Amino acid sequence: MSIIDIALAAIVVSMIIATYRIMRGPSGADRGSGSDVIFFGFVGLVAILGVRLETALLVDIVVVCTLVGFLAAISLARLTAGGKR
Amino acid sequence: MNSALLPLLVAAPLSVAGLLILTWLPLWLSRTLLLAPSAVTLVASTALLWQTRDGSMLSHNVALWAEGVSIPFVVDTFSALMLWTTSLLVLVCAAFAIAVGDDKASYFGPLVLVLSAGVTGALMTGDLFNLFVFIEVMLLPAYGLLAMLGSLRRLKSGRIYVTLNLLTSTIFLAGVALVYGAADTVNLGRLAGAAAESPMVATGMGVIILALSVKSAAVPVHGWLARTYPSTSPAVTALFSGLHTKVAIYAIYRLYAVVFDGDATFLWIGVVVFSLTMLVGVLGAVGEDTTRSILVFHMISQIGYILLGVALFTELGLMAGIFYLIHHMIVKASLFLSTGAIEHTHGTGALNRLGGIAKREPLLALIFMGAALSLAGLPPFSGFVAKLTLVAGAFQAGEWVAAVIAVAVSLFTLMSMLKIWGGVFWGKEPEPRRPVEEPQTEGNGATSVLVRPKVPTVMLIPGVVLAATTLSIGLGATVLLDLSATAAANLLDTSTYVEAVLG
Amino acid sequence: MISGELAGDLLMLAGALTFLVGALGMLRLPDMYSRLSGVTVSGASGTALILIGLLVHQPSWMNMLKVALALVIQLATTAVGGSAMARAGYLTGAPKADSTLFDDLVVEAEEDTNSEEHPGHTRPDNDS
Amino acid sequence: MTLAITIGVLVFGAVFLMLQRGLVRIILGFVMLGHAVNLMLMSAGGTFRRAQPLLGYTSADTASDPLPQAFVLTAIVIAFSITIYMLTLAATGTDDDTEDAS
Amino acid sequence: MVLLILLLVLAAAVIGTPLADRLLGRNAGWLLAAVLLALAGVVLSLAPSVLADGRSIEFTQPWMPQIGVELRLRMDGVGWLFTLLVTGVGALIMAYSTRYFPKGRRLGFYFLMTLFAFAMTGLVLADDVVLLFVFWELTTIASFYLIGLSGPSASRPAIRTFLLTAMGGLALLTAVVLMALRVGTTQLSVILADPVWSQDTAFATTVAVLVLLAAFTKSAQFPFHYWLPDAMAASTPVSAYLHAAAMVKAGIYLLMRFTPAFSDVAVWNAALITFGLITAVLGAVFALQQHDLKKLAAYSTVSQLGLLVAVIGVGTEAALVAATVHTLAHALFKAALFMMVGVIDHQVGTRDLRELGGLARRMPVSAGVTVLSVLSMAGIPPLLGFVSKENVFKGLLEAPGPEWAGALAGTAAVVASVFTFAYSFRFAHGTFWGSPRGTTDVREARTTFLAGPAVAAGAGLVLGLAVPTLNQLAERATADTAGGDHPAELTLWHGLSVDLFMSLAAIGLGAVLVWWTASGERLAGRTLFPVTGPTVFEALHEGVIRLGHRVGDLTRSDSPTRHLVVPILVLIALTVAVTVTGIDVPDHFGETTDTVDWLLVALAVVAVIGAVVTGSRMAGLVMVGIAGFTTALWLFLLGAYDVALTQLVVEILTVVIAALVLRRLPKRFHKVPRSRTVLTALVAAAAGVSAAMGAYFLTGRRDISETGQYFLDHSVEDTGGSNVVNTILVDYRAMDTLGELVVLGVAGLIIIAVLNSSGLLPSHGDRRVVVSRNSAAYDADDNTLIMRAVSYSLLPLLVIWSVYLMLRGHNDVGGGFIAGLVGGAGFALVYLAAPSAEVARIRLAYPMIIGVGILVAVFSGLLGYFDGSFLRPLHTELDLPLGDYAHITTALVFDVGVYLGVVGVILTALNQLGLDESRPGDSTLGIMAPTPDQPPASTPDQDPGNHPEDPLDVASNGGSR
Amino acid sequence: MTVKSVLIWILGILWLPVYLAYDLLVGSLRVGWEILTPGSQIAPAFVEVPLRCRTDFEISMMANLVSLTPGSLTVAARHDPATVWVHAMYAESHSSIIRYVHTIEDNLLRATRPEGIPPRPEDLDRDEEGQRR
Ligand code: NA
Ligand code: NA
Repeated sequence: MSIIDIALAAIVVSMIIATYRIMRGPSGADRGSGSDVIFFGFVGLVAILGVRLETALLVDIVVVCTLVGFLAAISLARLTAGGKR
Repeated sequence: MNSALLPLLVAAPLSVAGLLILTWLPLWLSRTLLLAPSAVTLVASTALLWQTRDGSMLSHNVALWAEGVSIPFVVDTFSALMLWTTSLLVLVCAAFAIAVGDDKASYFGPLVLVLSAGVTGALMTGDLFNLFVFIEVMLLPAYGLLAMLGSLRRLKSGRIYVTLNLLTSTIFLAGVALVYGAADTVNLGRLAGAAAESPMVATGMGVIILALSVKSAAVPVHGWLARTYPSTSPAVTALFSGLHTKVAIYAIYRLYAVVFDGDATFLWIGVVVFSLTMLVGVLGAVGEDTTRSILVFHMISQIGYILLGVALFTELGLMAGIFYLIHHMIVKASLFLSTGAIEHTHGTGALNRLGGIAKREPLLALIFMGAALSLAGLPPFSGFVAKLTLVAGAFQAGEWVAAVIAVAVSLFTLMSMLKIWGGVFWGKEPEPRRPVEEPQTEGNGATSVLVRPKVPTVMLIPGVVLAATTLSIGLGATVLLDLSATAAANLLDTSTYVEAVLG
Repeated sequence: MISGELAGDLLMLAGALTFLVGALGMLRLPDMYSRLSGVTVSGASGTALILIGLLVHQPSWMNMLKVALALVIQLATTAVGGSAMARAGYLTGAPKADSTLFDDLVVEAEEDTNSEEHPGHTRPDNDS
Repeated sequence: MTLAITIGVLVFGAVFLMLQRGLVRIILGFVMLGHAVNLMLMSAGGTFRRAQPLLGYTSADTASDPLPQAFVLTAIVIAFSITIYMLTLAATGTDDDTEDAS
Repeated sequence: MVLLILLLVLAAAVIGTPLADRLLGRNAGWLLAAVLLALAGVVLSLAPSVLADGRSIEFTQPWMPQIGVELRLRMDGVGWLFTLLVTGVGALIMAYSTRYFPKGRRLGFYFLMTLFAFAMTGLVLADDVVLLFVFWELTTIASFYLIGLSGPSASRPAIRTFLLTAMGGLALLTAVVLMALRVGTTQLSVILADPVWSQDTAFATTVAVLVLLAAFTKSAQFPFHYWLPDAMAASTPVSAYLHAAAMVKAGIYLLMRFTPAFSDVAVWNAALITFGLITAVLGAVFALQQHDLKKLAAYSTVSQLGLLVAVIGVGTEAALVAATVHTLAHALFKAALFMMVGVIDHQVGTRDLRELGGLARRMPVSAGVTVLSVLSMAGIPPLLGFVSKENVFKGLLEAPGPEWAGALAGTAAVVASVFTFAYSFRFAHGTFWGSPRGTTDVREARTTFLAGPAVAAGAGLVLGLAVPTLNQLAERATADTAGGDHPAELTLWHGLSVDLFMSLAAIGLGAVLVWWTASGERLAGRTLFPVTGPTVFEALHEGVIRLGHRVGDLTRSDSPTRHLVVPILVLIALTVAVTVTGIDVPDHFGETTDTVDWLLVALAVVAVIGAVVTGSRMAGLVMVGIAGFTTALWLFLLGAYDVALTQLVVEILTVVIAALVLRRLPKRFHKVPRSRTVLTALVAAAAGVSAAMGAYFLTGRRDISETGQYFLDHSVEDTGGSNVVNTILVDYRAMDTLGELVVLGVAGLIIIAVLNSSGLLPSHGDRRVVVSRNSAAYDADDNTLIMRAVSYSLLPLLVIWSVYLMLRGHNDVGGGFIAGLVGGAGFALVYLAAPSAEVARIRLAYPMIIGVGILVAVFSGLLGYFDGSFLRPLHTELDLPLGDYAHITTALVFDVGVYLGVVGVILTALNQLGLDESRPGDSTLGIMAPTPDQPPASTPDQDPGNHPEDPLDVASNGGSR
Repeated sequence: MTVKSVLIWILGILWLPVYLAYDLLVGSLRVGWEILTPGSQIAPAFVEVPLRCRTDFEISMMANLVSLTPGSLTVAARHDPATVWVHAMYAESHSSIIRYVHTIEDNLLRATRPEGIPPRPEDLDRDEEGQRR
């Protein structure tokens, strides 16, 4: 088990913990913040997996991932407030 | 027609659709633009029928890539027949929609045009995945049309329609995946006979055929159709009935012929399922109480008849099935449009709220009854030839039970048609619940007379066209029989088709 | 380059562990607002370390530019997303920890002219 | 093996959600089903060659099958189109409830 | 040729009726009578050739050669007789009709009567089984309308009659198909002469039963006899023609026609004789019971038809002579009788025996004509009916089978005749003699009115007296049916024979019955059977409808789930079937699993469990998002970068749009019972296993596909692009991509269209803001400041990034779709950050962007025709400064179209769904729709695209439609 | 603007990321310690902090910097007068939080204002009243 694998596992565990929070709530904002962790986790996963697979063009994908996370965070916050801006 | 021009039949309606989205045009012009592409397709497909009548084919590798790599567009007698009929129906149904004002709904024109482009593409393509795409092109506008026009139930129906179709499209796609996984290709020419040789391909194709069966509303996956079609507007129902399930049926015929090479191993399943479809559909129709719901259940029943043709997979059976298919598309649309004219004029299709219309609308009654008798398979209409050949085909193939069911079901078909006839055209006119038209005031305006609405002549024209078509197909059956026979021959021996796809 | 790769790996590991610590905050911290601080640990510190590790693995000027871009977006996401979520929670009455000392955002009852339309902190947002 | 398991798991979730009450859950089910089928298309192309089919980076002998990838790309966009339309339907009428109150 | 002319003249008459009716009104009947009379003359002129010389006239014209069906006509003796009946009696009735109806136009009646005459003539002349069937059904259809012409009260009887006779028609169709397939031709005369009937008893029996079913329904044999009295709702001319002389004889014709084939089939003989005689007796008894003259005549017809059927069933030469002559006799006296019923009804205003009596003095001619027909019916010499009845007795005595069969048959016939005598007496006596009842203000009918019945009745007398003239006909008809050369010896008197005594017995006992029942009065109105035909029919009909309703109930659900589960179950069944069958699959090709994969499996499991378990909509959405991201990672691992990126962006846009929708819905999902959850989980598990098995066993077991390798090897050379996936999308399979673009664009359009027609839900109360408006956290303008600043700085970045992705897509990760999605994401960002929906509303005509996108894509496809095909990319090398060059291809133009389409749709979704509350002027369906069943969008006087109920429409559609 | 102030400004721009990294590190360690060790020293509060920021960009940057630091979080913001409401996990007192935020603000304004930064309000207070609180 390499260093990278441990890192991967750590992130996946983090995501599972976040899942617990999303499921548990209790408030919508809790679910939202849990989701943020999930999305950040994906950014991390893509980065680490890319290194592990030694793939090119990785950074491009990471950039898109971060963008995507931003959108998700904002729209879930909006949803939490019932659409209130 | 030059085969390189085949893609234009798809491109033309799409570009007109784009134009209609883009610009605001005077009503007459946008209506003309709505009708023009299908008129062009009608003319083109007549030419194609002429070119392919001897069993030859037109094919074109779109974008001219290598064979097996390009998406092939192929037209043989069968697809030309379908092109002809579908474009006629689009033309007629769109005309009806214009007559009743449906075309003023948001984006009606572009949606219908895209729908017709999808149908055209699906009928011509020789590539499984491209078929999936064109089916989606055909479905997306349908999702909207179903949910934006019609009765109060249209939203609920819209939900059923979209989910069910999405499920089956997804299943179709899964089938494409399995076929590609097993057979290396999604090109129909390369897939020829693959399912007959490889059980893996057969399984994948089985999934695809299953999806197409759901889309064509075979029993037991028919409920969605009965539940959704009656709640949109009559013009849309007519359009859908002529296009959607029929493209699925066409695909079943084509795929079973080409990829299974008519493998007899699985035919019994079809015979059983489609016989049940005939029976369940017609019983459902008998039990319904509004014009359109009766007609919609019939459709299911008739789909059983049509598909029985491919399940027989004999020369006579295939010919009968194809003949039945064309006949059914025309007659069914005619019925939807003639009852639709009543629905639009009287505001309801409920049998117990209508009556005595034959006396006031003799022409309408004539159109309806012509189509209704045709549907029930009575001479001298096209339905008779269709039923006769199919029953003969079933007996010839030794499928006694299916043949007897086919015969018996037509009695129930007649029964439910008479239910409409007795409820809508004969019988007493119900008392109007509210003034149905502005009261005629005379002199001092003290007396007001309730005037029953009259179906505007313009709403009758589409039905007349189609009823005349079914009568002429019945009387001059030989032309369509010839074409069906050619189409059937091409399905029985697919070598020409395969050559065309790969050529 | 071997040491570079090792450095990258270690940076990534550090990032991942930091990420894990922040995520554990989701379990350990008492209210939504505190937990959002945990999220920041993961989203900002953890992810930043991983991204830097990535750059160390695949060093190039172009990548540096892109990683910088990714970092900026990531940090903005963490910050803006955290703020937005905190405010959304506040607006909908997400429960505050019992130990909360004071709240400058609460307006006095007499100032609250629209109290009938928007009844203050009466509806805890508890939908589970 | 792993891909097949993922597909199975996703289909389980998809079908479970599709058979629930309420259009939103059904839609979510469909989104998952779409993922499963897309993965199945990828699986059909084979998973033993996993290099990107970008010939600037990979040789044509090791790159993965690009055709299923093109299929999946198309399928994703089509599924997305239908999904947003279904979401629209969920926000019309009275509620997204798909069943009569029981 | 003469046969074709016969039919063509009739067809011309059919087509000409509208004109005749317009010009002559009810007097059009004279013209039609003349035509029919002329045709009858033609038929008579054929007598020497057909009857004397024993020739058959034939005619053939191709019709549907593909299935061997031709227009074959043939006239032999039987055909001659029936053609004569149809045209002759038809002429009389047409003439009669001119005075039966009040003045005015009678288009429907004349049209249908002529059509019927045409159909009936075609039926008896057809020498092709398919043609025969066509005409058979045409008579049914004409009958249906003719009955229905009588108004609302006739509609049920018409429908009942139609359905019953149509059922027989279907039996005939089946028989036709079986015969044609077995014998290999549809030519009737060839089929009848085929040896198969004697060789294959089972086949012969099957077809015989089918044919007799058809004949029984058409000729009103027990237990189908009831339709005939039921059909008396029709007007009298119709009854006289269809229900006495012609249509009901179609069954008799059919039986006679098929006698050559089935005369040796035991079931055929037995069924015909048994059911015929039962019908004869029952009909006669019922006839005696009637008060209504027309019903009496109808039951009498039933009874007489029974005798005919029975005697045909005997099948001997003598029997068939009897059948031939009795057919003629019955047509004459019954048509006359029906017409007289009409005369009486017309002149007196009633046809109820209880209100009639003593009319002989006022209507002497009518009385005379009636008596002539009644005597023939009762079998009194010297009328034709006497001769024919006696021949029937004689024929029946020859019934095949055991010794007693003939005696029994004869006795039954005598019993029927006893009742026949009695009701005949009742008819004439009750009307014209006895005590005068009801109105006394009755006058004799006009001569023109009486001409028809008088001729028919008179013919019965003349032919009775000159009965030997019919010998030739009888001989020829017998030769056509029973075969052989049987000399017919028709005469009024042929000595003291058994049949004479039977006749005498019938008359004598009949007189006794008259006396005993007070000429039927005592029997009239009594219920002999617990049920009547129509009630049984209606009960069955109702039963079928109820069954149908049940069948409909199986799928009568608005819940998508009920419909979705079925295909899933079928798919599971398919898996089970394939598994049970077991198919051989090759081993997996290469290494298919990487250890990292398991990580993704774990994530998928977590996401799925979460999505399945949670009751919170938001959590559900996020869980599905996780599944989507896991999928993206999978794609990433499998080397599908383009796809992974697309998946990522699509996933997030799905979440964004779903969030816009979810806020309009309750926080929690709807609850379902636990039992359902368990069931659902089982189905889902089965489906999951099926899918996994499919993926495991059926994929990944071959090398890279030939096609796939082709793309890898040729894409650079073919298209100049090194991003192979992109070259497939925009070059090789651009047709797919065009379709995909259209799908996406249409999704945008239908979102607008549906919302225009149905409105959008307002935000749901579940998510109400609970903080005071005065709180610093409340104000939107201030608090969106942070987001705004960030979004506005990210937007240009995203736009540049997206254009970069598009431009490089042909060679590197990117392409129109991804680029469009990224650009769209940028707009989404700005949209979400805006302080209010009004500010956020993106002031671009987004549906127009969709339209432009589609047009650009199609246009770039059309450019391909310069190189020979639609969507063929054109290439050029563009010289750039510094010695560089750029490879320009129209595929890029195509990608621009794609880009525009994608952006347009995302803008559409955001703007349509993102409004803070439901749009002003929007309303939920219930308020908007004026009345149920009326399509709201089809109000005729509405401008296109301008929906008055939606003032925001123009804006929300981006100013166009 | 003098050369010196421009130099200070450029230094400020360069310093900001370093300061951010430092703040991030410290905050992360503090929150991480809180998470990983049993017991709780959390004393949260919502604090209103008046700002010297003028532009939307400055306010937004400010709010984001606060949020980025683990342990503090911007819950609400106001444009005029520029104010942020901060949720702080360790709020010993009102003023400590305000001072903490103002320190961040100093570092931000050094990067955004070539002309130099205005004094903190609490320092202004001292100047006016002549004594330290
Ligand atoms: Na997707
Ligand atoms: Na923070």
